[in-house]
Amino acid sequence: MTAPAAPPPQPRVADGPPRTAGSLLRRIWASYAFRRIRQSVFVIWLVATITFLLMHFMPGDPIEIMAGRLNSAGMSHEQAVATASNIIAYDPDASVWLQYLDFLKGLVTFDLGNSLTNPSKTVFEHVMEYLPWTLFAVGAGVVLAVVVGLSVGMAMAYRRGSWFDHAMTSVGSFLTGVPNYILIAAVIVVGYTVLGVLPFLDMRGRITAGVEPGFDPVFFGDALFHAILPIIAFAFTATGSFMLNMKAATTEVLTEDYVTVAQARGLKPGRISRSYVGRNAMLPIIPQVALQLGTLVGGSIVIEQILQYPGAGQMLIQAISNRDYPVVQASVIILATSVVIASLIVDLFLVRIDPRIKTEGQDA
Amino acid sequence: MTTTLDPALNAAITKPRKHFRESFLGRLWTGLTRSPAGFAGTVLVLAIVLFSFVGPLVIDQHNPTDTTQIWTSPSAEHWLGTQYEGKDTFTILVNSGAQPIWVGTLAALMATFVAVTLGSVAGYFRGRIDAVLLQLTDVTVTIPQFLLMLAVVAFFEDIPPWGISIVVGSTMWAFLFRSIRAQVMSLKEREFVEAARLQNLGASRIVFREILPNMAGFIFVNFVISVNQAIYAIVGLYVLGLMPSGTPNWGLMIHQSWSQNFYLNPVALPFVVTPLIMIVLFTIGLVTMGRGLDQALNPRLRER
Amino acid sequence: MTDPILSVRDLAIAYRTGRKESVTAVSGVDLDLYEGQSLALVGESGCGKTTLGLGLLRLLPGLGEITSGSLTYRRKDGTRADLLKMKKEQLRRFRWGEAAMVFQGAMNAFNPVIKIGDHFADTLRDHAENGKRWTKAAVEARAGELLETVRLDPDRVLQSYPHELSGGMKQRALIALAIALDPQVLVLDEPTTALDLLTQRSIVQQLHELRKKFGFTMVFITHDLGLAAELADRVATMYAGRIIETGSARDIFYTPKHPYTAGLINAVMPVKGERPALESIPGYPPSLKAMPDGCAFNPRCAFATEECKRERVPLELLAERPLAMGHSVACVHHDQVRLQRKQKENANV
Amino acid sequence: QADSGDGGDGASGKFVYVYPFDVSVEHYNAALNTGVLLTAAPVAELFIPRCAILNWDTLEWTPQLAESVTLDATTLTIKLRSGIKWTDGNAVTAKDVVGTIYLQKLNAAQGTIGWDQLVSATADDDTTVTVTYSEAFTGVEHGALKAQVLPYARYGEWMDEAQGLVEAGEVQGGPGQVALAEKIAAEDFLDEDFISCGAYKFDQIGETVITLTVHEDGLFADQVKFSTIEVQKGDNAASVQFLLSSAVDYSTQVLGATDRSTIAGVEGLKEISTPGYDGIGLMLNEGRFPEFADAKVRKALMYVFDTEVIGEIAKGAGGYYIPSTYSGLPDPHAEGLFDDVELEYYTTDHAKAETLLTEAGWAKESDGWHKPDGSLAEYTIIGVEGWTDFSLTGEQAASQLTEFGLAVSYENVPADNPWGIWGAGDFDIAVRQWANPFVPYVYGSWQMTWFTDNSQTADQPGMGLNTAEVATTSLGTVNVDDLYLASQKGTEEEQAEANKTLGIVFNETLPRLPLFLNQRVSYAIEGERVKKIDAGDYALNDIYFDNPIMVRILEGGIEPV
Amino acid sequence: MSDAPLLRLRALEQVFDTKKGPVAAVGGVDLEVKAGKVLCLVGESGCGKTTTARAAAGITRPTAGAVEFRGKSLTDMTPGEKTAYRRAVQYIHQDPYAALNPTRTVASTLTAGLKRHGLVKNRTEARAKAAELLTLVDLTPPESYLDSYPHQLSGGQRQRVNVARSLAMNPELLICDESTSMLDVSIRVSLLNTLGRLRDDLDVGFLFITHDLAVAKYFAWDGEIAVMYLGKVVEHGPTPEVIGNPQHPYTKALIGAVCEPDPDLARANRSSEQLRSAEIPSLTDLPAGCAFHPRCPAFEPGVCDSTEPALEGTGAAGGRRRVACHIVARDQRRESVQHAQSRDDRTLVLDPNKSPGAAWSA
Ligand SMILES: Nc1ncnc2c1ncn2[C@@H]1O[C@H](COP(=O)(O)OP(=O)(O)OP(=O)(O)O)[C@@H](O)[C@H]1O
Ligand SMILES: Nc1ncnc2c1ncn2[C@@H]1O[C@H](COP(=O)(O)OP(=O)(O)OP(=O)(O)O)[C@@H](O)[C@H]1O
Ligand SMILES: [Mg+2]
Ligand SMILES: [Mg+2]
Ligand code: NI
Repeated sequence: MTAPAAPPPQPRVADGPPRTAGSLLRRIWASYAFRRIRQSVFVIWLVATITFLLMHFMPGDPIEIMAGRLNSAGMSHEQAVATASNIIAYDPDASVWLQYLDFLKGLVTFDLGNSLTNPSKTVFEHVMEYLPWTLFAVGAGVVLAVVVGLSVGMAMAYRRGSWFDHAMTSVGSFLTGVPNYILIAAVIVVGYTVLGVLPFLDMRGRITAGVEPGFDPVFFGDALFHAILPIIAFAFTATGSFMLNMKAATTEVLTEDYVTVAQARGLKPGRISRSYVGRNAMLPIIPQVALQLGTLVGGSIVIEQILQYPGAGQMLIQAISNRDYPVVQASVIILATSVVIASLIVDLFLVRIDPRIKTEGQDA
Repeated sequence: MTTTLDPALNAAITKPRKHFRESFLGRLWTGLTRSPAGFAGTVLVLAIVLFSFVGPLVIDQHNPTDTTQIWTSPSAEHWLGTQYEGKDTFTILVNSGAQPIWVGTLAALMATFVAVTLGSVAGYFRGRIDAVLLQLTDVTVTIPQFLLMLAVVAFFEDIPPWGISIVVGSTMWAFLFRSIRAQVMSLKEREFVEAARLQNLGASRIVFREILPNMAGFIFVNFVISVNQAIYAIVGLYVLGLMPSGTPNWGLMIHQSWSQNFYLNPVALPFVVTPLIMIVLFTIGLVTMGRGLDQALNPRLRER
Repeated sequence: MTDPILSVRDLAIAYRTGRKESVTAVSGVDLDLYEGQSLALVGESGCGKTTLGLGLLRLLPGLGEITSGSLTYRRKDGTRADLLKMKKEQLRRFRWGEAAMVFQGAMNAFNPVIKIGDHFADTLRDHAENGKRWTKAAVEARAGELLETVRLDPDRVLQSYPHELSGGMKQRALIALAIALDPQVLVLDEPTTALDLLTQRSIVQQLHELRKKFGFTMVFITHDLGLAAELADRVATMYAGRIIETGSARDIFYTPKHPYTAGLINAVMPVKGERPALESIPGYPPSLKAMPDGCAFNPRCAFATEECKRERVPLELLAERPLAMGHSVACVHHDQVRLQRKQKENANV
Repeated sequence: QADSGDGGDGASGKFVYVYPFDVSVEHYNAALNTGVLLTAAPVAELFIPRCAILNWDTLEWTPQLAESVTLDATTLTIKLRSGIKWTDGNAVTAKDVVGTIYLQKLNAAQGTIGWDQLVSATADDDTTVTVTYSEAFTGVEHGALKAQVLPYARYGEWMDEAQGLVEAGEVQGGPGQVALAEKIAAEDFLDEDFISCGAYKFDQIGETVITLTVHEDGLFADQVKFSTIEVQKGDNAASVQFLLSSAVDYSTQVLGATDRSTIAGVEGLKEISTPGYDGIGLMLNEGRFPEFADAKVRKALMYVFDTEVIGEIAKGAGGYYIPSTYSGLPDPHAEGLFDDVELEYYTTDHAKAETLLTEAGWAKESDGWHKPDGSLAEYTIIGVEGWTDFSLTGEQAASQLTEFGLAVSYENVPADNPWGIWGAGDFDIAVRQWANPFVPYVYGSWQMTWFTDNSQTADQPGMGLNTAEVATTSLGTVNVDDLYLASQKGTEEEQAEANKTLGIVFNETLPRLPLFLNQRVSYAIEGERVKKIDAGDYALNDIYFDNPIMVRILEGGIEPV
Repeated sequence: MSDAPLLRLRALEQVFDTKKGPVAAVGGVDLEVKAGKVLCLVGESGCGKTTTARAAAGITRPTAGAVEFRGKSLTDMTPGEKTAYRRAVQYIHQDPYAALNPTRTVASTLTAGLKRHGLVKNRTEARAKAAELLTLVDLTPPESYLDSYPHQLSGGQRQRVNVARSLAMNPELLICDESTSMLDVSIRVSLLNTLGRLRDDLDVGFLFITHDLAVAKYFAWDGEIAVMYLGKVVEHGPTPEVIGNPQHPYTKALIGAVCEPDPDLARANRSSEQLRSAEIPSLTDLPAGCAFHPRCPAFEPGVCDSTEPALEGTGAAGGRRRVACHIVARDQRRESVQHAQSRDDRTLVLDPNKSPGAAWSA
């Protein structure tokens, strides 16, 4: 046995590739971003156009609708039409194409005009009267769902096969399966009609009589009181799917070698479940959270109808039945844009917490 | 190599070709019946389907308005009491299931069919069709489902039920399309597909005989889920009061309960709750059935 | 050197596969690990090597459990501990502090979302003696030292995410991490399988050096007999969940006594020298769910007799050697077993 | 709006009313006819008064802002009360009234009685307004007297512009009017206080509750007995809940039968029934189905219905009544008119229906009734989704016809645009109102019966009635268009004659199948905050258009406990 | 058996466009496979073995160079010839399970191609043929496998089914990409023996890819070995020559790194030479000159890092040996000049009992 020869000095690994290509990379990256943005804009345009066409091909124009309503509320037919056309700045005889061009111009200049039925407000002002309430409820619902869903989901994965897991899996699939509006309707029937413990009628609307909006706890408490049912309703489906997905993700992560290794390393259980299991299991959930936000806002229509919560969903349905074109278009565009932006934000956020994507992104 | 028939090989030739248990239907059947959950789900679904489709043939359809019988409590004669017109609530409930179920199933069938065909084509051939279809799904996904349905429903004022199926189906295909496409794309890269290509088996055979059977479980489970979702979309349209309503159905009952405040009135409880219960039961049935199927058909769970 | 550092008696491990079903992946294992020794666990895929390795550290996944047997361990301070009776916290301290494991497929041993440096920090902090606080600088110093011993550049590696390192670098970093708490026992489960030949070589080299430097006891799991020959003082062959032969490396490689071990060695292709005609063991390993009666190897065994089909013999000590190097085999026909190929008779002392 | 003083002599207590307002879309621009804060609600009488209110029983004017009103053929003289002030401190003067009248005149549709004939309005002095009309018409003064008077201080600029335009001959739809309308529509005054001159003024405007307090210089501020009027936001469901908990004193929400049974036991609940001046009937599309043009067929259908059951289902007990004349007129209007003629009275009589159909050439076969041309008669009745009484009526009517052997199904159309559907003639049979609560004169009913939803243009064929030539058995062919005109113009005798003829024509030809008449039911709770609530002399008033309870509050006839 | 090569790769190049830049996975490979002969391609992971094989099988189209089958370039083939080529050249994947459709039985997997190409007349015949194929790959009795699904078979059995499937096409050339590396040692030997029988009995040529030198040596003993490094063949020659007397430093390192299943030999080996660097250069950023020079123990500045060595014949083994190394080439020249002189101490000869490191550390 010969003495081992002194190993030749191991060359230290250089500090990554030379950075000279940096500006080029950045340019490529920029162009990738550009492509994404261009694609998103295209989608938004298409969505806007489809909405425009859908709305304009719906029978009845805003004047006719308002006139009909005034008519059945007491005005003579002629007077109703006159009143409606006094209020609504809409020319039913204008060509759809001219209107479309106008609309496109509005899109480009971010000025979609005023609400037809409420002409003193721009559509954005109009939408903003409602949207925040829905966003509040949906946001709180999703936060609730994330907190409950992720923790329960993780607990399920940890106790896979236990009665807790079985029970929660059933609950989860039940929540995901049954539409949230049915669930919340059932909650109301049981809580209000049968048991009489849920002050449902007081909970309708946004705030209670006499409470004035402002930055004070009374207002927030009251707003929360009114939003509780919507929040729960929005949380229902999301909680179920987060639970199940989190369980699946955690189960998968739990089989990953690095978790076994972490256990073998004798790390404290809390640390393992936090920075080894939790962090990795959450990665696939995050895009779903964004997706849920979009779906929930889109699906707020029925919930708000059932719960009598005057948010974006109610506004949208109102605007559609009034044929308030600008408002509908604006809402859809806002919705579409926020879905697109949400997915962008998720991408960025994922980069922050998943280092693997970052390098891919840079390479991309 | 010649194909002279070695007598020893005769034994091999005469062997049965395929066991029922190993066929897709067989696996479907075992999947549904083996696990208690899958079995229970299937029974539940079948029960509600029977209730809604056979029930109307069995029970007395004569259900007259009777102003002396408005909102009576459940009794031997009226199992679920009567409703606001004095009609028998149970009879109404029996008649209310068929439409949502068949319309939902039809919608899911159409969505699944479109998604599977387009998804396989897009995933397998990629290229321009894929780009176009993908963009289309982007758009479909971004437009709020209810807006689309609402506009179409308003446009065709008295839309027939199958028309609703089309509308609902067309809002649902996109998600399914994407997952099918993704699956096809990943399956396409699998080595057995490459092996089939190397044997020149032909694109259509590869897509439909090599790739799709591997997704059969996935497709079927998704179909079950789609039925569920389609029913909700339809019921949702009714709940919103956007549908021309003639035939009784669950959604209409819920709509009436809400728009006419029946839910405030304890006497009206059977009328208010039963459609909710039916929907919830049907969902539980479909979901557990789906889970049972998933376990039976998901290759990942099966391979072990 | 008479008191084994790790002593396994009649160990059985089962995996639950259904509500009431389970498969026994490892059964009746007796094994003594002596200080400073390096033991190779060899056998075909699925024979229970990993399961046994995990069992030694009580690291079995959720569905696996030790169904019988005993597992005792001699601590650094000389006291003996029953691993199966350890409480959670004790067990946690035992792991990595006393016995560390380098896993099969080290590619995934690191949490992809945290830096290598943080892995070191986590380990050091969670095993800190009472009151000791690992500051960032202290962690860096210690980790740097460890990485240097496996010839990695600490400055870069500590700041890297796992995916930024090559497979070999990751494997080395994991080995560095494994010795961070100066464990007595190191279990290595196929540490080089996924690596290239040249990388594999350099890791083997490094293991030799580390062992020389730190003197830990080593259990080396592999299906590659070459590696076993390279690294092991003692070899244990596993078949269908049992250890069927143990002995010094030379005993096993030059005079295997179990037909399966012999078959395995017969099937190994040497690179150097002439091309021998190789023979495979006929048939396939049994499924855990359908174990043959008697000796599990009997359906594939050329020497199998009725007796083999009926009864399974326990490990029997053959050659009287120092306690740590005894040669035992579980086969009644061990005296008939010969290597087909003439194996370097000159070396066969 | 700081001072919420105690108002008139010893005004105290609170009167709570419930109304479904939505402040997020409402504005404070009273010159716009819709969407103004509460101005379309019955409670508007309390803060934004008119010159006079009509007593529907006597058809006489009860002066409000006016001290007196006199109509002398074509000259209307309005004498305003003095001493009444706007909430901004200005006195209410003739200028305000005149300006309001011009704004209304300009924006009124052409062909509207009362505005078309209006020639000028002048302020003779601070309290006297003279309105001149070109022609004498029944109810010509209605528009001017019932306009909600707006403050010149705020709307003066538009008023003047409107006056200028009217004087220049501009009419609704002309360029000047459109420009002005747009200008008006673009203003919401949300940043400013609402200026009113009623007994009450806005105190707090919240999302769900609006409170009014006594406006001391306002009209009748000295008479009213409540210091606060509270308007709770609430739809039907909320009204039920409020009533159940005695949280409101008065609700004009139309509640369904279920709701009514829910609240029946509430202590102190009082149902105030007033005639609705309208009813629900069926509209047959003659344009689509020529067989409907045969009066025998219409009569036959009418004999099929059990209108009691339909009314019971659709409206519940107390919510409807069966017309006694089937003349097309709501009963209070028909009183005495048909004393000397025998009108056909339609009660359920299937035998008669069969005879009539057979006479019309129809035949009953195993699958149902076949039309004279041999084809099976199949129809769909449409109601409106969410308009509960409509849909229930339609459903009942369809099932009764089906029971009779006609293949009739029922369907709801979405509520967003039923007018479009009716106007376009896109139906077989539609549930629709008949008679008219909005115009308290007889001719209003004829308008509804023959002309509304019957545009007779190519793209809006409506019901397809040919009103120029209506064939009757007793009167031969009559021209309903001419008769309708005569019912509004001319001497009282001429009008009465025309109305009588039209009533007979209606009874014989049934241009609508009148099923029942609405009874307006509103709900009050006595004893909680309010001593006693009753409509007094105004029992026949419509609750929406000249709400009796509001008039009584202004008169001081309703007081706190 | 004719001398004309069955398959010839001519200056085969495959460059992938990736986001990091072009990746020259294969940079000019010249190789040929003869009927009934084995060409074994060995090398480290990522050196381009699979890429070469896939180009040879016609799965991918090379970016430069040509794949010739029986002297005809793939790009010049008529559709008919192409079909014939597809049938004659079969590819066997590494992962025996992934290459089988989990939803099809063995019989249906085996007969799909037969039916499609009209090689059988009816079902019975197809089944008979399938049974015959299974016998050919030692899966007997065939009837116990015909109706099995892949998940019911063990790894070795699955790989045999894969082989049987390719045999169904009556192939002349089998391309095996690491086809045995997923299998256990004992099973590996038996499969290799089966393949060897096919080679000898059916005269099938093999392009056999492995990273395991022992397997290469065992299977290609009568054939040739080509050693690849970073997309290039660095050494090529008859198997016994290359294994027994490697010339290129890379080949030497590879052989030196093998762990022999022999404890004594292993002990002797322990102090073997270290490469200068453990890191394999990235394909996107190949070093100038000889791609191996940053790791090469025989590296000479100014020579190895300036020009790329060509794959030249060394004259040994009847001219069938080729090596791409400046140093070897130089020594060769020197040797031919100083014919009678003793060997330069830099000459690299491997004594099986002596660690190569000992030689190099001089
Ligand atoms: N979680 C599990 N559930 C059920 N069976 C398992 C599980 N893990 C392993 N097994 C089974 O236990 C047996 C032993 O597995 P183990 O991983 O210990 O084998 P191994 O010798 O390490 O194989 P390899 O060489 O492939 O790593 C195998 O038959 C395997 O199928
Ligand atoms: N489609 C592709 N696009 C980009 N790069 C590729 C592609 N396929 C292979 N490569 C790259 O080409 C190089 C050679 O790959 P190849 O798979 O041929 O190596 P190999 O020798 O077969 O390796 P292994 O032993 O790991 O199978 C690798 O660096 C790989 O990353
Ligand atoms: Mg293992
Ligand atoms: Mg490869
Ligand atoms: Ni290997």
